[in-house]
Amino acid sequence: MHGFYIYAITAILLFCLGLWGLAFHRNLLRKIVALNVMAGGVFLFFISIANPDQSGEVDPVPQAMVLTGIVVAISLTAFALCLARRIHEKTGQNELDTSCSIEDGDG
Amino acid sequence: MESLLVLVPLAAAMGSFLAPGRGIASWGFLTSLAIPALAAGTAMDVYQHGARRISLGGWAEPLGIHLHMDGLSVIFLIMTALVGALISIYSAFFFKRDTARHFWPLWLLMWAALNSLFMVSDIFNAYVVLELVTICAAALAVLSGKTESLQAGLRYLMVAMAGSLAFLLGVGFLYAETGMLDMFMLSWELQGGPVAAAAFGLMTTGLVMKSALLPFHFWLPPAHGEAPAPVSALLSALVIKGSFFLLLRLWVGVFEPAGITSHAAYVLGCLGVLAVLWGSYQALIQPRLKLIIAYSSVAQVGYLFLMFPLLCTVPEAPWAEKAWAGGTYQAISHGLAKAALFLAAGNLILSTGTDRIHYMKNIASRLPMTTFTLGLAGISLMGLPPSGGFVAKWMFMQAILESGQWWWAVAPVLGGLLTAGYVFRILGYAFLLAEKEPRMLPVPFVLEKIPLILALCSILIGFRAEEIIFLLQEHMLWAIEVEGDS
Amino acid sequence: MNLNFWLPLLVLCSSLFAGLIIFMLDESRSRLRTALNLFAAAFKVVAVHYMAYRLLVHGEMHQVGFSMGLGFEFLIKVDFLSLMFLALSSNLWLVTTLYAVGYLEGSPNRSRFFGFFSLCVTASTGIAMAGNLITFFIFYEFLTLTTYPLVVHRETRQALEAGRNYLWYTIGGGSVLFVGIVWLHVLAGPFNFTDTGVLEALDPAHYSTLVIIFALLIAGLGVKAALVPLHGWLPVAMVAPAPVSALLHAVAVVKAGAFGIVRVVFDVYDREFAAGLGLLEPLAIVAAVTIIFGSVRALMQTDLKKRLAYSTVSQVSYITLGAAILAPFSTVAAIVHLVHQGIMKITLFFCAGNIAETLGLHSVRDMGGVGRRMPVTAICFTVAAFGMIGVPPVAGFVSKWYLGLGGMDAGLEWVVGIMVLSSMLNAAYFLPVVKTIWFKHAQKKWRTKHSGRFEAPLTLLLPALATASMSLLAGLWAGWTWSPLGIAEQIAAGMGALP
Amino acid sequence: MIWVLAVFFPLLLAGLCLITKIKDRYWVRLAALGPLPALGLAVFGYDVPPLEMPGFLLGMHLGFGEYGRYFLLLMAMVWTGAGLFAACSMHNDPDRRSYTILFLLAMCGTLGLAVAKDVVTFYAFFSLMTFTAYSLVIHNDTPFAWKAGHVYLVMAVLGEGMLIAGLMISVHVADSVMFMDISRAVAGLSPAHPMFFLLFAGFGIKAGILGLHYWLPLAHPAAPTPASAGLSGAMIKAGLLGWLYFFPVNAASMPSWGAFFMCLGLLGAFFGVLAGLLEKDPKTVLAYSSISQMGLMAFFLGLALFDAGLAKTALPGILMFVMHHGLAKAALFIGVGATKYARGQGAVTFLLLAALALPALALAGAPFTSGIQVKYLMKDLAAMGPLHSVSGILLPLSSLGTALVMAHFLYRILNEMKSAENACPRDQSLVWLIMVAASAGLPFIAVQAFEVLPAAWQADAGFIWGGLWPVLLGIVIYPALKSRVPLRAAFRSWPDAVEIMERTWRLYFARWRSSPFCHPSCGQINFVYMVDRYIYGYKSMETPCSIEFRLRQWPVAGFLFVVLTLLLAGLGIMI
Repeated sequence: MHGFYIYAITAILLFCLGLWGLAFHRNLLRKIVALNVMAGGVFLFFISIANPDQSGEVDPVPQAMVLTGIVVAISLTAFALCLARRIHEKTGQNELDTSCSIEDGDG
Repeated sequence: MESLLVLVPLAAAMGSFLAPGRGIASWGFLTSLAIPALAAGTAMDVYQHGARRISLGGWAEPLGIHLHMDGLSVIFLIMTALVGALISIYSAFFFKRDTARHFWPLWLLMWAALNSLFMVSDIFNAYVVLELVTICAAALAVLSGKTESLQAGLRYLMVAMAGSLAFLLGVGFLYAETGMLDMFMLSWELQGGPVAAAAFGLMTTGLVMKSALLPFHFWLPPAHGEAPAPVSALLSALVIKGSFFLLLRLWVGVFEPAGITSHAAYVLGCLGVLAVLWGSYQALIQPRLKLIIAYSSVAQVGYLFLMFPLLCTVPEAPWAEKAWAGGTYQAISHGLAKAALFLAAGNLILSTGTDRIHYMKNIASRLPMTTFTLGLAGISLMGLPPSGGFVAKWMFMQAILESGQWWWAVAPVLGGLLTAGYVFRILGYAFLLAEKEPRMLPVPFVLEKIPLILALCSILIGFRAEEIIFLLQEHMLWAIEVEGDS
Repeated sequence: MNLNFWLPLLVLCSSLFAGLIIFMLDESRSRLRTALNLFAAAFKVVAVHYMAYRLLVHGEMHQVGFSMGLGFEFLIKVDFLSLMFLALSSNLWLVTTLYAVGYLEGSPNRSRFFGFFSLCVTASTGIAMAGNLITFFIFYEFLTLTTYPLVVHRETRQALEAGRNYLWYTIGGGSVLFVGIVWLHVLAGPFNFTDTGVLEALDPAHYSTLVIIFALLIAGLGVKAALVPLHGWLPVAMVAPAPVSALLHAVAVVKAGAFGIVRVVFDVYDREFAAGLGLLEPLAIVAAVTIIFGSVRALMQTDLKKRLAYSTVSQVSYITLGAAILAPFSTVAAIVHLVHQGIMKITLFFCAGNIAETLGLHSVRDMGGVGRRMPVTAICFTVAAFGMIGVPPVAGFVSKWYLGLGGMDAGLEWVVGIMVLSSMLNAAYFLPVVKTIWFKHAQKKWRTKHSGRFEAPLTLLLPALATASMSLLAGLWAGWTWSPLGIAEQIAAGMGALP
Repeated sequence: MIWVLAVFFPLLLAGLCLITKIKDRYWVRLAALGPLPALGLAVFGYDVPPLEMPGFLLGMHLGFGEYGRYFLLLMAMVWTGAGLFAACSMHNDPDRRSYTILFLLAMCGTLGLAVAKDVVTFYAFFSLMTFTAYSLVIHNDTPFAWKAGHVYLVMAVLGEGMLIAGLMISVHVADSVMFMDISRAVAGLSPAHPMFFLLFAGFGIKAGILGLHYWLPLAHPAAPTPASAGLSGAMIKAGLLGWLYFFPVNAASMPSWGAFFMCLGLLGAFFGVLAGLLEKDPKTVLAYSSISQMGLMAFFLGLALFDAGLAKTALPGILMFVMHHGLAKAALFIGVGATKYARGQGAVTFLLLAALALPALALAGAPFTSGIQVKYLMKDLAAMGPLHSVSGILLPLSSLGTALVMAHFLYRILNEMKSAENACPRDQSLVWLIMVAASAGLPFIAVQAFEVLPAAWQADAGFIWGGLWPVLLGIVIYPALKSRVPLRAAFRSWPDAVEIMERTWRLYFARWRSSPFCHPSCGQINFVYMVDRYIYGYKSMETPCSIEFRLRQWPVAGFLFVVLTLLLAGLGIMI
């Protein structure tokens, strides 16, 4: 039971860390990594609930889910990296543009 | 038949990916012929026999994948089929060769994912298909390859991914609490408590982010505004509805019976009202046509969230059926109308070569059909009779007044007014006489007709509300709980 | 499935289908379009009169209804009051179509114009025949939408501005009305205009809610009926072509609002009940304020059409005032003024349009000598203007007379004061126009486009002549059983007594 | 049918004149035919049954009633004369067509109101007369005519307003539109009932009662001669007729109103004399004389109203007065028109003056005229009525005043003739002489009609002297007055009420017109423009834009994510 909490709390901390990174890092690569940290946190949580009471029986369902989740996360990361590279190619920047989109009204 | 709904577009996606030749659009055509027929068949089935569950591959409850079919999913399926098919036909005439090569596999894959999302009964599978939808949608959004669209697409992707991860963490919490993933078993098993509440918060926020409800709407206007017209239509009409559908399922099916939602629903209601007002207001001041429509989506999504305080605060509320019907109707009619609007906007951009409404003068006499489409779709969005939007507004309004939570009425009333404001802002320029004859390209026949058909559909569903409401009321999610259990 | 079923549908569809076909017609096929228009209009007039004959003489009940699946019925039902509005709008549609054909001769986008024109009349026909509040609302909103393209028809910046104004106002009003209707529906369930005493049967605890609902309904309808302070769109909408103004002011829009108020007061709330709730007196006061305000504002206008617009603000509120006074005479006045105001105001707009079109004159000051150049138009204008002032034997007198008497019967003596004050203000802004037209001399050379045998194209002249004669005859033969007054008296005598 | 023909024949002629293309100069001549059916009806139709047309207006009732026949007779006679004169004098007028039409319409109005038996019909004809008369007033298109027309119109509209209010109240009180019921119902009303005030003023404007007479001395001279004859002979009597209908003359005593009428009437009588003496234009002199005479009629009416017992005798007197004054005044106006261009030379002048003098003498109450009949009757009644001591002095004085005004009038005419150049047209003179004859012949008919009247041709010396002395005195005094008393100088410093009112009105009106209240856009309440200012204003564009910008920042979004999650989870726990 004790171990479960360690894992679970670590998982949630990881999730929050990733979220923090996503929010506060401007560099795209860092953002993508932060997302992966979040994903890692979630997967860790799944792993932790597969065997909450440290007994011999391990629930296979969360593990299957983690496997699937990793696949999903990898593909998304790959795609995001692709996009980030294209943006870098086009603009030479590693950040997202956040300007106000309204130039003029028509009164 | 139900699995065909997923398999057909999936196969077509593969086909179009593997054979991206001259006839790539025929994959889309074939799918758009098949899916509406399949969806209609499923709908007839549900209409006559009630909701059903199907176990894929014969696996038993906890492990197998189940498809769940009730009135709600059927209605979303049909809406997706209709909108998807018409947009497919439009796209076949819209995209040039090289873009079509990317478009068709992505879109058909997304169609498959959407169809499965509407039938899914398992929250983890829901996560998977939702991610599938997301990745396809993000890829579609960057189809034009312009810098702005790339940035918008990436932002969308990251927000959606963060949302999905929150959802997934919530799934984990639920599984930790109950040890099961199936929504309908959860609805029996789940009790309140901190873990369930945390799962509730995470899942809701994740889905809210993906549905672009007010504070998280920032990714939507650029993503929808920069994409090519049919893609914007797909994103607005269908993709947002996917995550909203899931949210609705979870709230009504899982969290409401657990009694978690009764206070939190007000938060979503408030955000909905704010979204309606804010989105409409933003739409009112945007200079670009597609941004107007995109912000209009922000507003219309807000309407949908009014369902929650009406459905999930008081158990067994007598007005729940009306709110339920109203919200669903809003989702469908918005899907149809918004698709029509985006496609019509695509025509306008095609013809005038600009996205700025200042330059879209005198289109009323040059493109009367498109102007008419804008008007019709606008009517549905405004909720003027007789249209799908009106039915939604009527039902909503009744539920709101019956429930005594009259303050929600601000959204339909003021929102409708503001909607009229921006719709007629577009139409106003359409009627304005140009000082000098603007150069206008002709718009192909089909491209003009498809949005018109969509807009007409969004009007016409207002006339036959009876069947749809029957579908919703007689076969609502909770009506089959016993059957699902047995 | 007999004539009682088909006749209302025919009446409704005659203009609907005409409109849809006209949309599809090519711009250049003006002769076919005109023929179609006139045929549909004439057909409608005949159908309406046949229906009137069947209803009035044989007491046949015309009714069509089907369920919308939303807990209410889409009901079309013709009673006396419907008939009144129906006859007005169908007849005036015919003359206005004729007028519009002449007025828009050779201008662009006529297919669009006449298409929406027909749809607009369909909407007002639907409003007339609506059997319950929701059906009414559906047509009411339809009317809003179909008139917008007509208002912006000129495609200028002012036209656009006017259209925007019009829309914001009417859609806003529609939203408020919608809330009221839904609330009423929630409270009392679905009910039709002919069901009496539904609201009275409610739990008295709901009575305060009913007051709020009444305010919502009136505020919603008051936008179209141009009750002060909700009248702002009407003068701005003046930039529309003259036939559209005629339509807005006399046939459809403003009239629809006023008709709605009459319906709400008579058939939804029932006047005794409304009076018991203390609703009628505030309504009467609002109407009275509107009457005076509109007249005063009209006095300040130099543009003839603007003056007429404010005059409408004032005149239409007579209907509201009549509805808000609990006396048989004022009921008659409200109903009969629905018609009288229509035929008189449309005459004025036709004439103003004629003058503007033929001589290019808009300001009242420049209109000297018009009487000599265009005597028929000037005579029509004079007749209608005197009607507006309330000089017998033109129709307007009848309305005012009954309204004043009704006010006194109800113990509201101030109504007579309002009546007189308003008549004098009417005189103050109409008589100078009449004086200038007839007795002043032309100040400068006219920019005249027309050169023909008559003073103006016959299509412009005949409608004005027809409506002017109608307003004169409606006053002269007011005592006839089937005159507008006669029918209004029958309605007042047997309100809702019809099966 | 007879009624319709009699009343609407002028209308028919007007309609024909309007739509036919034949030379309009003939139509001017046909105008004289207008009143003939009415004349015939009034003379021969004493037993024609009243007409009821329920479909027409709000139910039209035509019939003689109590007073109708006399009024119809008078109006028809006056209009015949006016029409004949118009036929002779207007055929070269550039606007003769419209003049003819409006002349006929005004004629129709006066004829109709004389025989109307219900309120609505009465009012319809009354307003027809009122508004068409305006066009007659401004017909000459001179600045003076426009001014006169303006004053006339403003007062007429005010009058119509008060009238319609009063009529509505009366119908409400009586619950019937018939005059018969109304006169019965008003008898029971308190004299302070607002209806009386409204109707007094409404009809008073038309009747030119003192205080409401401003339009009269302007409008009558401004109009062309035939129209002046019609206005003065017929139209102002309509006001009196209205009073007769709506005050309970025969049915009840109303001392307060009676005394009020009497006082106001006497004041008006003297005011008219004084003001008339100050004027130069013969038509204006006549107009003031009309005010004076209407004052006397009001006095008469007041007597009848004061005491119902006197009414039986007073009513025929009033009717007689109406006819007497109408005919004489019409004859005088037509005379002015006929002699306007006449070159005065010797015998012709004398003859013309003599002919003019006849109706003038009648007005002054000379023996052997209708005037003396009225005067004697009035004197007898006044002696029985209240204030008999005062009125015993004032009535003869008013006769003297009338004589003076008439002398003044003849003097002014003489002056005019001196400066004239043309000969008097023969046909015009003929018409005029017919009118003079009608006026002179009135006593013979009148004695037949009203038995209370004394005969005009009595050989009784006292009777003759009673009529003669004011006239003689007037003739004697007038030259002295003219040369010795600088009347004009004495009264020039008196402010002219109309002038003052007009000046004040102009001042304030101009100020009002130029004030921001009168700008066409004042009071414009337009919510759309108000909302626009908020939506599209610079400030309101900035703030939302910056909010949107903030929301797009990742840290903000992350923060909101956490807040929403915690909020929802927290609320989820709270059950």
